Amino acid sequence: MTATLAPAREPGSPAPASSRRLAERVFRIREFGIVAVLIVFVAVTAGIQPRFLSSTNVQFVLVDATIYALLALGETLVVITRNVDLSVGSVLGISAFLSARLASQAHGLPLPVVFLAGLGIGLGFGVVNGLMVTLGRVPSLVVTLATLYIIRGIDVLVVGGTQVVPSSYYPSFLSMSKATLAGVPDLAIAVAVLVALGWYALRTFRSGRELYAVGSNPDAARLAGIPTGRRVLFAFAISGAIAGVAGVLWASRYGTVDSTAGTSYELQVVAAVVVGGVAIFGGSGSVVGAAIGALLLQTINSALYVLGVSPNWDQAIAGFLLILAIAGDRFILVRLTASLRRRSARRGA
Amino acid sequence: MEPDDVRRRPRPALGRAALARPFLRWETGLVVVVIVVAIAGSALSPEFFTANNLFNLGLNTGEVAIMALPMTLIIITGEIDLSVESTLGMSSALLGVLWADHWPMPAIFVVIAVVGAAAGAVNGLLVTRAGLPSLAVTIGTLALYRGIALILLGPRTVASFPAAYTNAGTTAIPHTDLPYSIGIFIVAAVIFGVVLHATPFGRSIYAMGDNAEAAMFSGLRVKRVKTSLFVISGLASALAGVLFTFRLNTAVQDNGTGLSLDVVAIVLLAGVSIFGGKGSIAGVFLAVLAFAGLQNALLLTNFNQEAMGLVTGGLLLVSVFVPNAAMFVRQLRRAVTRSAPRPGEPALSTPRKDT
Amino acid sequence: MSDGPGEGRAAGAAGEAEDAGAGPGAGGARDGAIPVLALEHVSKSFGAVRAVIDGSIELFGGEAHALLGENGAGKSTMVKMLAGVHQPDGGRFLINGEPVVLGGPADAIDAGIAIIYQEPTLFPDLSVAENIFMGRQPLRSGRRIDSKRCIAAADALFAQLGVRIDPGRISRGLSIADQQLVEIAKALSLNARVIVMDEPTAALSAVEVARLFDVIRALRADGAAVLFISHRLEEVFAICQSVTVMRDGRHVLTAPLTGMSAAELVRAMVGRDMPERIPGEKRAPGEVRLKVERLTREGVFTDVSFEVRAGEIVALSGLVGAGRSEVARAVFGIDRYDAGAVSAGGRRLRKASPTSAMAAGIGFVPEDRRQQGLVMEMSVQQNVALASLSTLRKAGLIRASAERSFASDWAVRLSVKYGQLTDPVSMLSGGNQQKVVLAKWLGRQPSILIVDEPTRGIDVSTKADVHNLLDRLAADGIAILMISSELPEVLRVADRVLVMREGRLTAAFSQAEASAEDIMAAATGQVEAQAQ
Amino acid sequence: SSSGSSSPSSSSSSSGSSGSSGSSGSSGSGTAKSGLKVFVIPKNLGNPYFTTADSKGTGGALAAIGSLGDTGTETSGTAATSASQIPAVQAAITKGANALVVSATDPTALCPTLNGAIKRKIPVVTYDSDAPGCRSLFINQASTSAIGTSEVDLLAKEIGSSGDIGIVSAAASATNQNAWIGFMKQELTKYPKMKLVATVYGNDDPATATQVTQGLLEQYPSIKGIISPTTVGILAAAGVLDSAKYRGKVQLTGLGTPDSMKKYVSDGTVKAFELWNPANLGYLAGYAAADIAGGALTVKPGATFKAGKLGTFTIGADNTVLLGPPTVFDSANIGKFNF
Ligand SMILES: Nc1ncnc2c1ncn2[C@@H]1O[C@H](COP(=O)(O)OP(=O)(O)OP(=O)(O)O)[C@@H](O)[C@H]1O
Ligand SMILES: Nc1ncnc2c1ncn2[C@@H]1O[C@H](COP(=O)(O)OP(=O)(O)OP(=O)(O)O)[C@@H](O)[C@H]1O
Ligand SMILES: [Mg+2]
Ligand SMILES: [Mg+2]
Repeated sequence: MTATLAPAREPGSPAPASSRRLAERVFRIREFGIVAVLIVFVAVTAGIQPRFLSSTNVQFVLVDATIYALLALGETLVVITRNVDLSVGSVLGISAFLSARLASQAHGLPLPVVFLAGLGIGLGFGVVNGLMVTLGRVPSLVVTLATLYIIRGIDVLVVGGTQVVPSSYYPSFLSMSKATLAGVPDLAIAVAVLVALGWYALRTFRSGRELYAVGSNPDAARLAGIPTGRRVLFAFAISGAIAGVAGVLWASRYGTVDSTAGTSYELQVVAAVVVGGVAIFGGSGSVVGAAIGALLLQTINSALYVLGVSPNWDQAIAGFLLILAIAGDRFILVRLTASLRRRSARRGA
Repeated sequence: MEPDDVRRRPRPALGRAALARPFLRWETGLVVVVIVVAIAGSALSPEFFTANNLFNLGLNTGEVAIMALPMTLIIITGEIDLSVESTLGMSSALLGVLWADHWPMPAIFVVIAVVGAAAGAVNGLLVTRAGLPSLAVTIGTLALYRGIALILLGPRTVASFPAAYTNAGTTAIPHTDLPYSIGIFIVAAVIFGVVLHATPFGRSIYAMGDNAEAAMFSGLRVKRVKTSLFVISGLASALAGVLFTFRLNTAVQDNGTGLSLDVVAIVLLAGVSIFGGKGSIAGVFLAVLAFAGLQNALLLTNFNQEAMGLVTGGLLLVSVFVPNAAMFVRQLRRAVTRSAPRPGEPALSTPRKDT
Repeated sequence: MSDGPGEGRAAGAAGEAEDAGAGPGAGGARDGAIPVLALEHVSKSFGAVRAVIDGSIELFGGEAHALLGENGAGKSTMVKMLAGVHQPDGGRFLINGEPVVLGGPADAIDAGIAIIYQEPTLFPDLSVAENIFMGRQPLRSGRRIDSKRCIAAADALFAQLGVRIDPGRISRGLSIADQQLVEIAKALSLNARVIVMDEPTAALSAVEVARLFDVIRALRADGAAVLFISHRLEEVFAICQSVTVMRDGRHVLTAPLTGMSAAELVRAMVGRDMPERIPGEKRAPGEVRLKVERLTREGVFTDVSFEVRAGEIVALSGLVGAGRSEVARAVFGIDRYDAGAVSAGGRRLRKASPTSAMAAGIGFVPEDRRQQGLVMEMSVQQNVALASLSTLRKAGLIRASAERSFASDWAVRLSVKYGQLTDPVSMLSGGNQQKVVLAKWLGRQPSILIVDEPTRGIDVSTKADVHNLLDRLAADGIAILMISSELPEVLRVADRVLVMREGRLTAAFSQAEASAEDIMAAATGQVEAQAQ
Repeated sequence: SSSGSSSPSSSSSSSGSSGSSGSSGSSGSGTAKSGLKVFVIPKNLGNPYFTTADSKGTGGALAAIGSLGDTGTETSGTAATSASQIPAVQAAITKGANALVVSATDPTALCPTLNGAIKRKIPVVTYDSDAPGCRSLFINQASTSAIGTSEVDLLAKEIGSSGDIGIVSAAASATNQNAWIGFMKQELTKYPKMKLVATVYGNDDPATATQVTQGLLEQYPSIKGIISPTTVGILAAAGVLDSAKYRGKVQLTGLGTPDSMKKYVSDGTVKAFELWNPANLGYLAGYAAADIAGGALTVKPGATFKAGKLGTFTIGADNTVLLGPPTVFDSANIGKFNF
């Protein structure tokens, strides 16, 4: 099920270097595929409704997408290790509420402190998830399905049927998600930088590569002396911390926070990660792909609203497009593999 | 090879298969959980063991229980179906629309069965023929099928179902205290149990869950079996949709929202491995009892219903942790002591420095 | 290797033995030298299974030491104790004479112990180079991985092994042999003082084996200690200086190899004499059972045509990666083919349908038993019965008693060693797992049997059993297509030998005219022998 | 007390008012049975609107029930669906409820269960969302037509009775919302230059409501005004309009709580909106339920009763009690309210 290229060895291949370059090119196309889908989709939408590309709308879409892209970044780390974190929506919810309450009750507080609070809350839950998965040897889907319910339960008890409303914050808390730099939301820039850093780290540091190794073959990773438990724990901790930060952004973005914030985000995030080409059974994929996947899904949502598609239809269309995106990605991959095999055959002959 | 070549080394008996042992332990654990829930329920509320309450308990659980059966088989093959709640919603919407259009009930049932099977087939074919991960596919159809329900029904509510049918949704099977949905579940559980545990079809489900490639190399029809399981899941969800609609006497587009994860939670509680290859129908039966009993008992107390998730999640965690508790403690202790140098150990085996 | 290219090897073996006699570590006494690595009277149990009861082994620098034993004797378990994967239940682990405790594989790596496990342990999604250097990648400034140096180093290792594998490709889809070679490269890259090789040659053909031996000699010259496990005794004589034999989890003997005969070793391993080959009464081959016509899968194999007759054993020989397994997979319907046709018993088979192949009486023992042959979590009994369930049912239900007697019957016939029929097959040793796969297919009583590397990882006496079994099956009129990378096996068993090179059939020999030289020549492309 | 132009009661069915008609009725709480169990079952738990309506601290339903010496319990499901509400109703009956106070998620679905309660002589008082035909009494927060018409009138005043307008509703299937929107469309016929271009659904989820409002504005740049008859929707819409691009150019009104909207009223994003007092609604429902269960009140059109701090109410036709006209909040009065 893992969509990976396995170019056949070319009998009598000229030099390994050239086939390597070919393989590299294909891998790059892998992310290009998602980008292409995104571009086509934006072009079609803008063709029908040019205001889709208006600066306000682009800003709105980018800000909405950053929250998902951020969650997808953390989720990717976990999925790469052959695990899954279904608790991100609940963690986002409780962090959103607590940080919102902080921002509305302690007006003198500098913004970074609010972020640290959100990050700390998320980190705590992430570590708990990670410990149960690594030390308890319980499948992560089970653990995080349980903590999805439990953290939401805690949230509900903490919130107690109240809500935090925009009127109560100090103004910079709300305006932070609206600030822009050269027309691009500050948040989008910050998240793009984070994603780029994550991408670079996963490629260039041993511990990053070891995350892939753990997901690709956990037993082999153990035999290779990789501290698998620590790596998995790390992935969960980061995923939790990121969900915590995303909660702060969520509160700033939408203003009103009650106990339902972030409900069912987990499936959206997993979908974004898969659309972004991250293998759901671990070992391959990139955070850039996942972030673009998140952007694509948000763009689809937003486009349907902007196009004024009947609210009776938009969910079906969104679901259909999601399947189309996954299937299209797979189709391109299969075709590429086949053509590579044929090409090597012709060259070998 | 001659018989005298036989050199079976005698070994101490291992008792029953090591494979079967964790199952037995799991199910014994579930029996204990069910008993504890029953005792706690009756201690917390004298109404717990009244026929009326047990009937309500069953009534509110029937649809989820029915959907849990095919979900069990699907998870044993290593796949998952998150779209069941939307198939339920789609079936409910179809029932409402067609009934409002004055179709005869039997014709409606046929259409619903066909659509349910088709919904499952779409999932199955995307997974087996297109080779897409089921988790992703069924997140997509979760939205798609709910969307179709919305297209069919829009904001409408259809309610005027004939009393003969809605009564079946809210009354007991004659001469029993069982709601119809639970009756259906019990019969289906027996059938699923026999199929899973005693037929070649069931055996192939376990085989492909553990090693799909080896199953294919053994001539098992992996794709066909998986597709058929998704179809069965679609059919069961459609049936659950009909029962749901008649029970509430309402067809609205959001019927059943949020049930998929409940179904998955029950199946996992039953000890079915999310990685495939392990699980039993008896476990599912017990898990349904535990899950429903606990929810009902809490409803009868003044427990804050909002925090129900705490209990659902907690039950899931406890059930997976109790068998592992000893190991967890050992691991934890080891992780703690590892940071300190172990006494009497040569320098050679110092922990590897990480990057 | 008994003859053919084995001659050269036999000469080499003699030379080695002489080396050994003169070498510092040779001989039983070893003159009080301290072993770099030693296990003393170790034991290891898994639940009720006592895998190693009393094992001892000593490794010396500059020496290649063989560990021999039947399937299930406990060799791999010893290896895993050396690797830090398992902690011994009892006994001592000594490094340079000092007792140590290894907390895990990382500790073993730090202690300078490199392991090639019996089953490849690769990361399928990562590049070959990363597989080799995982956790130890060369770094540049800022602790960043230097991927250029990583690839270059991998290239150098492959050059040393004389193989051509692209270090930049991902390792998913590597053939078993290539996986094994990557494992060898990985172990070499550690520059370890001790290298443990658990059946490294099981999947390799003669050319790669020869290169590997060159490498082992170089390692020895550098003073490394090598532990070498193999079921091919001729290899042991060719490369090792001393030997330890285990039987049923116990140490039997440790001795220098000089002056030992193969028969003595076998006796030590099995406690009796090696079974003779019972020459089956050869009958004239019957009607054509399997007919493959111009089969082509683009980029993998081209224009492959051959026939297998009833009562005939046809061997498909060639170098690793020649595409033999791919042909077998296409015939059995696992893979699609682009052109050509397959018919069995006169009926044309549907493309990509194992069920259709099975219905036509084909059985297929695949090369990778863990991935393709077995369902590891299932019991021995369930694995044996897996392909025959349709014959074991009554009224749609599996009859437990029929399944049990079916499985025990076949397990006995193939002398599978197991605790209980209900034990998971993962508890069996590698060779016994292979027998379970054989039992699974023989249980279907096929009229055509395709066996891909049927004796990979099988011990000498069992191998002889398997060869006798194949003879007897052929005598019973079954058509057999055997893929094997082991030339002696091919020469010993086959009635006809087909040779593949780079996806094409390049030669065909009858048993009479087949010689190791000719087969190797056709496999490597030195001559283009004409097909018959 | 209200400024603004709401037309208090155009519906004829209900005649209750919060005045003090000092009438008869058997309102003495001391004389009737007390110590009864009254269950308050909102659409769902964790919903701030219902938390205000039900809580003791806000002076809602539980406060009223407690003041009569009875035991009030709030219970429901966590999702606003009948499938999650019905088990709570069943459990309340099983636990021996003497009266039920219910806001029906879906009347048709709930009716069989509620009728079961009535059959057992358990009075059912609905509030916020009615279940016609299967309740004893309905406490109507405001007349449906009044809400619909008054919001259109409010917006018309703000945009000079001309221009395109949109509606940000809750769920597409919400009965309340659809009824109000129906009356809005009717009222719009009085303003020929105002055109309703689209109704979008935010599902009472802040994120969705924000996104659909954005989509609405991008799709129809000509929009001059938005009505959002839901407290979640109006907040989200205000958040979107809270930017230099839209402030003052697109007007927003609807139903909102004064506490949550203070920021937007003071910065000029929103001029005026309205709402009844949810705590008073809950208080009245709780009070009536306890009274009926205690035998202090017999439900029949024309009967009057005194509901503690709220004064006297009269049961109208169809056994309905109207809470009173909604309050319109603007910059002048919003500081005085605290809910
Ligand atoms: N993890 C395990 N759990 C239970 N039993 C095991 C386990 N590993 C090995 N065994 C058992 O221990 C015995 C020794 O196995 P081992 O793998 O060491 O044999 P071996 O000598 O390497 O055989 P082969 O030549 O077939 O590889 C076998 O009977 C095997 O079934
Ligand atoms: N799934 C795959 N994807 C891509 N290439 C593959 C795949 N499987 C095998 N190959 C390549 O195809 C070629 C033929 O492999 P195959 O295993 O058929 O060779 P073989 O002659 O059977 O060798 P062996 O001795 O290992 O069995 C090899 O170069 C191998 O790397
Ligand atoms: Mg072994
Ligand atoms: Mg092969």
